[in-house]
Parts: sequence; C-alpha cells; structure tokens
Amino acid sequence: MQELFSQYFIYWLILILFMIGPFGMIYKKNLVKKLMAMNVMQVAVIIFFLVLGQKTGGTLPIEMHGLAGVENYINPLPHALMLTAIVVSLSTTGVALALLILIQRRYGTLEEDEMLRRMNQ
Amino acid sequence: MNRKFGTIILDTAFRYLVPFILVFGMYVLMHGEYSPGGGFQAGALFGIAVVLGRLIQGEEAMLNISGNTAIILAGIGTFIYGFIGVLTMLFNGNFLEYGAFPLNMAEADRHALGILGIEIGVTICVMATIIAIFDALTRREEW
Amino acid sequence: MTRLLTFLAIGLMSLMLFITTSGLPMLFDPNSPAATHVSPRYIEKSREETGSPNFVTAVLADYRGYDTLGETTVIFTAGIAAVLLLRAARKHSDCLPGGDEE
Amino acid sequence: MREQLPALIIIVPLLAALAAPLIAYLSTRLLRIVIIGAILVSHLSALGTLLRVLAEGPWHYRFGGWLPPWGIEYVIDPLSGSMAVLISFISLVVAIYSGPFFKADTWLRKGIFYALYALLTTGLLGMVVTGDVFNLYVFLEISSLAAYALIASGGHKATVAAFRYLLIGTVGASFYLLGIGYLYAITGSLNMADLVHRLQPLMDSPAVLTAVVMLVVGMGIKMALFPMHGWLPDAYTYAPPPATAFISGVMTKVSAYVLFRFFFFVLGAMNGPVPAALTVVGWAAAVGIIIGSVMAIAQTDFRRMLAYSSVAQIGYIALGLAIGNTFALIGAVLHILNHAVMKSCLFLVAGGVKWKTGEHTIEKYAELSRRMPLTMGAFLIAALSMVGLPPTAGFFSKWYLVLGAMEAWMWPYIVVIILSSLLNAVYFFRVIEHVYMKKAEPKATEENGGGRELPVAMLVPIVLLGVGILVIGVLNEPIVTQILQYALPGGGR
Repeated sequence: MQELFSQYFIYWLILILFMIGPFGMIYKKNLVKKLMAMNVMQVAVIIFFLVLGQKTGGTLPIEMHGLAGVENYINPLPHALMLTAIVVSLSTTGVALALLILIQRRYGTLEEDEMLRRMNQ
Repeated sequence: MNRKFGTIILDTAFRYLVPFILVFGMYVLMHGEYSPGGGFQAGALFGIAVVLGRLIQGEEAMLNISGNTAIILAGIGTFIYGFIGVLTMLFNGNFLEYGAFPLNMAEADRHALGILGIEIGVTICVMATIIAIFDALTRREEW
Repeated sequence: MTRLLTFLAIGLMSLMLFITTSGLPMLFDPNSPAATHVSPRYIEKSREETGSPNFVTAVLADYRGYDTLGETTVIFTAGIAAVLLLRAARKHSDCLPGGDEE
Repeated sequence: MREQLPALIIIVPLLAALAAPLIAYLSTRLLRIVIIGAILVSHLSALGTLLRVLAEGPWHYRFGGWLPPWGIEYVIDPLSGSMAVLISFISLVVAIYSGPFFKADTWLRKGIFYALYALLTTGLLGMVVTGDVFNLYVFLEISSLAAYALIASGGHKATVAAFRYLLIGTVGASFYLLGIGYLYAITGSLNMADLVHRLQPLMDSPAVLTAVVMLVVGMGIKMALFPMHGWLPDAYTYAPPPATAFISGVMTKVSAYVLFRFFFFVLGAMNGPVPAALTVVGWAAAVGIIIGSVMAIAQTDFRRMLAYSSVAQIGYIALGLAIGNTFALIGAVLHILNHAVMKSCLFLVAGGVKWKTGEHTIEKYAELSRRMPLTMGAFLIAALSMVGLPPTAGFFSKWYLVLGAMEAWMWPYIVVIILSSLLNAVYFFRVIEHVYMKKAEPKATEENGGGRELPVAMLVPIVLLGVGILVIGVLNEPIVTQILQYALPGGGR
C-alpha cells in the first residue's frame, strides 16, 4: 500500500485537479468561475505531461559540458509539447474573456441564471 | 487607456525602463537557443514594452503601434514563419527542412539560422497580438 | 435531474481514472517507454543535427517545427478573434448581416 | 513541386489567412480573390494527391525531412484524401457564397472574417491529413478557436452560444489531450503508424482503457454525439449563415473521422476495450438519432430544426462505426460525404432566405417556390435526400447502413434507421408543404428585395450543391468501388 501510494500519488493529484474542471463547470453558476474551472482542467493536463517527462537523476534538457548520455537529461519532448499546450490554453482563455466582456456589456451580468432570464425577456 | 494618466514620476521611470526591456527582449530572442527562452518570451517582453507606454503616456506614446497595424503585423509575423517553410520547399527540401538552404556552411549552422528566422517571426506575431488584444480591450469610445 | 446524472457520470469517470492509474509507468522511471523510445534521439543528436544545445528549442523549432507553426497560428487566431469580437462589431446592430439582430 | 502536394493542401490557405489582414487593408476586392484562390489551390492539391494515392498507395510527407517517430509526418491514404477533397470543396463553395453578406463592411471586418474562415478550413484539413496525434490536437484547436469566433460574430445570443461551445469544446479537447497523454505514457510515441505497432502488446493495459474512454468523450463532445450534443443547436442557430453552412457541413464530421481513424486504424477494432467502447457509441448514437429527430419536429425555426437534424445525422455516422463491418463502414463514410453536401446546401438555402426576406421561421417560407424557384429546387433535392428517397445520395448511405446492420444481426439499429427516416419525412415535408403549397400572406417582407432570385454568387453554390447531391446519388457505385472501398481498414494497398 505504501509502495502504491508513493508510486501513483502525483497521478492521483493530477486526476483530482482534472476532474475539478468538469465539476466546477457544472456546479458553479458564475461564468468567470466556469472559465477558471476550464483553466484548472487544462493545467492538469499540462502537469500530467510534464510528470511523464521527469526522470530520476536527470537534469535540465540543456546540454552541459562534461555531461553526456541520455540518462543525465530529462525528456525534452513533453516540455516542447506543453509549450504548445500552454499557448493554446492562453489563447482559448483570451477568446473566452473577450466573449465575457461582450456578454457583460449586453446583459449586464455574468451570473448564468440572471443572464438567461434577461436573454429570454 | 487611450487617455494619458502618467505623472512626471511615471514618465521618467518609463523612459529609463523601456530601453532595458527592449534590450532584454532582444537578448532572450537571440540567446533562446542556448538557454531557456525564445520567440514567445521575447515577443511578450516587446509587447509589454509597448503596452507600458500606452498605459502611461496614452495614445501619443513615443513607442506606439496602433491596433490596426498590430493586426497586420501579427499576420506578417506568422507569415514569415510559414514563408521560411515555403523557401525551403523552393530549394527542393520539404516544408521547414532548414538543411535545404543553399548556403555554404555546416548543416547544423543552417539549422540554427532557420531556427533564428522562425523565432523572429514568432516574436513579431506574439508582440503584435498582445498589443492588438490590449488595444481592443481598452477601446471604449466606440460603444 | 440532468445535473445529478452529470455528477454521477463525473463520479464514475473519476473512479475509473483512479483505478486505471496502475497501467501508467512508475513516476520518474528512467526506463519508462516515454524516456526510452523517441526522446533519446533528441538528447543525443540535437547538437550535431540542429546546432542547438537546448533540446527543448531543438524539438520545438526543428524536429517538431510544424507544431510550432500551428501554435503561432493559434495565437494569431486568438488575436484576430478578440479584435473581431471587441472592436469590429457594428455600432448599432453588432452582428454580421444575417445574424439575429435584436 | 509535385512532391510537395500534400503540404500545399494546408500551407496555401494558411498563408492566405495570415496575409489576409494586410491584403484587406490594401484592397478588399483582392482579398476575396486571394482567399478563394487559395482554397481552390488547396482543393486541386487535394484532388491531385488523392488521384496519386489511389494509383500508388498511401503517401507519406515528412515535415522538416525528419523520419516519422521523431518528426511530424502527413499520411494521405484514400480515406484522408477523400475527406480533404470534401472539406476543401465545401469550403470553396461556401467562400463563394459568402460574398454578398459583406458588401457594406469595413476592411477590418472583412479581413478578419476571411482570415478566420481560411483558418477554420486549414484546421479541419490539417486534422484530416496528419499522421501525428499531437499535431492533430494543434489543428483541432486552430479550427475550434476560429469556429468560436465565427459563431460569436452572429449577434448577442450567438455570443452566449459561442461561450458555451467554447467551454464544452475545450473540455473535449482537454479530454483528447489527456487520452493522448495516456497513450504517450505507455508507448513513448506520438506517431500514429508507430503507435499501431507499439500498442499491439499493450492492448489489455488499463491505461489503454482510459485512453479509449478519453478519446470517446473528447471526440464525442466535438462531434455532438448524443448525450454531449448540448452546445450544437444554439451554436448553429445563431451563427452567421456562411459560417453555419461550413461549420455544420464538415466540422462535426471531421471529429467523427478522427474517432474512425483512432478506432479502426490506430487501436484496431477488435482489440482490448475498443469493441465495448464501440457498443456504447452505437447505443448512444441510436438514442441520439431518435431524440434528434423528435426534437427537430418540435422546432419552428428552420435553422434550429436543421441543427437538431444534425444531431440525428451524426448518429447515423456513429452507428455505422459501431456496427463496424464493411457495409456499415462504407455507409458511414458515404454518409459523411452526403451529409456534408446536404446540410451545407440546406443551411445555404436558410441563409439565402434570411438574406432575401429576413425571416427564419418555417411559416414564413410560404410560397417561396414562386419567388426563388431555383433555390427551392435545390432545397427540395436536399430535403428528399435527407429523408432518403432513392435517386438522391441520402438513400444510398442509409441503404449501406441497413445492409451492414442486417449482416451483423443488429435489428434494433435497423428499426432506428427506418423510424428516423419516417420522422425525417415528417419534418421535412412540413417545410416542403409551406414552400410549395401554402399561400403567402399578402404583405410579404422583402429585405433585399427586387429581383426574383438570389444574386448569382449565392445562387451558384446552392445549385451546385443541389446538383452535387444528385450526382453523388447516381455515381455512388463508382465512388464506392473506386475510392471508398480502399479507404476502409485493410482495404488499402
């Protein structure tokens, strides 16, 4: 049990973080909070990939003098992939915020119930 | 923030700060290959330099790029990236195969040159996008 | 009712995720597939093949440079999307013709 | 340059989109020519690629010249090639159609709209031809972001619809990315061809189960599979007409294609947890077909009716995947093709009617057959094809689906298909009745009145798609035997 706990603990934390996303999006009624839940979900995926790239005994993936061999550096591929994913998450958030500004200007509120009420008037 | 709200203190601080930000951005861009950094970070730094100017000195900032220019620049920046890929295609390589440049230098150096080229494109795109979004967010009078 | 069902689905999904973590490689294992299959090439050869001592830059800008083109395009898309939504809207009926004016 | 054709499919519209703001600043007339020209070049490249692929087998294109597991490669086989041809064709047609909608706009709006439109095309094409799972994610996000912005530009209600779609769509994309993460964790590879080999011994691992669930949920959200279709009706209803026609035509189908690619080419339909996942997808699709059709009957807004009908039609495609034998797969792929043409045509008609009369409700369609005969002729063909009457394309895909279901002894699915065809008939004949038989009220509204028909730029795409439905219907035999047969798993050379 101890063994299992130490081996998979970080995965569990990541999965909790990941599932906070859909939960928050359904449970919270404020649109900004929904957006934040979405961001939490994306960050969870990013951390998941970065954890995959780690190696015991590895250092930064930048070549250093007198340090050769695969086992001395951590895996650079997830880092490169996640740079892309971070940018994507940032862009999505940007577009979402622009949409929220429009919604706020039109309906004067970001609470979902209130907004739906004003929308159907 | 099209209206100026700076005081003399902010103004002076800004004048001293911006050159350093620009130099640091340049350093991050050029040195991105050797240490953590690269086009995205450099673009963010350049963008922040312009946004600072807009915040403090308003529309007539000395270092200003208007929203429309920023949109066009963002397109051009990414276009540079794609165009480097097309160039390699014209020299009988695949898309983005930097080794295809007909330059008289080592393979690795040609790759380094190609990487620098695309990083410049990325820098322009990120900088212009930050400015364009800032401009769009702060422009209220049209409403 | 729908909310309850959704929560139930999320709960079931979390349960499944927790149970199936045992299929993943152990944390920080230097012999995991991710560390032994594709990435060694990047670490061993990127200096001579791309001239970049920073492996992440080498992967980002050269081996997978096409992804980065897509990534830059995503930024550009977000930029023009924000400008379209915030600035280019019409003053009176802020929509494209054919949309739902109010 | 002949060796570079697969790259040109993506690169040309991408570069056109990037240059669009600059070109729009210089001349808006030039912009339209450039964008349409770029999409045309992309379409011709896709056609050329497909022809060569049919003659010589799958075509691998390596970006940057790096070998596959390390670099990114494009793989064009008959399936992805025909999808690329389809997407670029619909995109071309809708781009021509969109002209009259932007007569009075500033250069900024025109430039951004066409840039987003070309980016959406690029993203969808990139998703189809790529052979790298992470590259697929990047293009998925390009197309999604462009689609959110295009939908949101349709007015106030569209903003809310787009925000919902953004939240749900990003959840879908995150699920997909985490699914890839699981696959990467156990194989260390991101290349599809490489994944096939490395996954074979691992198919019973619990991580594969999770990855499959993640892919089904992620792509299910993106393709509006039944319980996850909530975003679709609002988004389709309030988006501006040119955007809706393209998004409804191909966007959900590309996600269906991704699911097809993963289940039948990467993971293998018979391995590990895939058959169970396919069964779940099949039942979800069956329920979705019935519910989508019933909801469509209840609508008074024409576009909303079409949107719910899309939920049902996506169900057919998913049903074909779930049955999984040769006939059913041919039916599914043929239905992707048919439905893209039919639904685009119907939404183009809806946009045209809106442009002409300013109305969307079905009651206002009365007597339109006199005022716009050609448009309504195309509408009639598309509607009959949606119902599934024999000479039109829609009949044949349903026919193959029924054959597949019979071969697999899945009687409930046959009942669902036939029942939903009846429901389709109910709601389409209601519209046809209004168009051809009802008398209009004397005071008919005219927004862009004047002539009898729509302007040529709008009429030609509508008629082209209407004729296309008949052509696909008549030529379905050669399409199946010459192209689609090789597109199925194991059918290629």
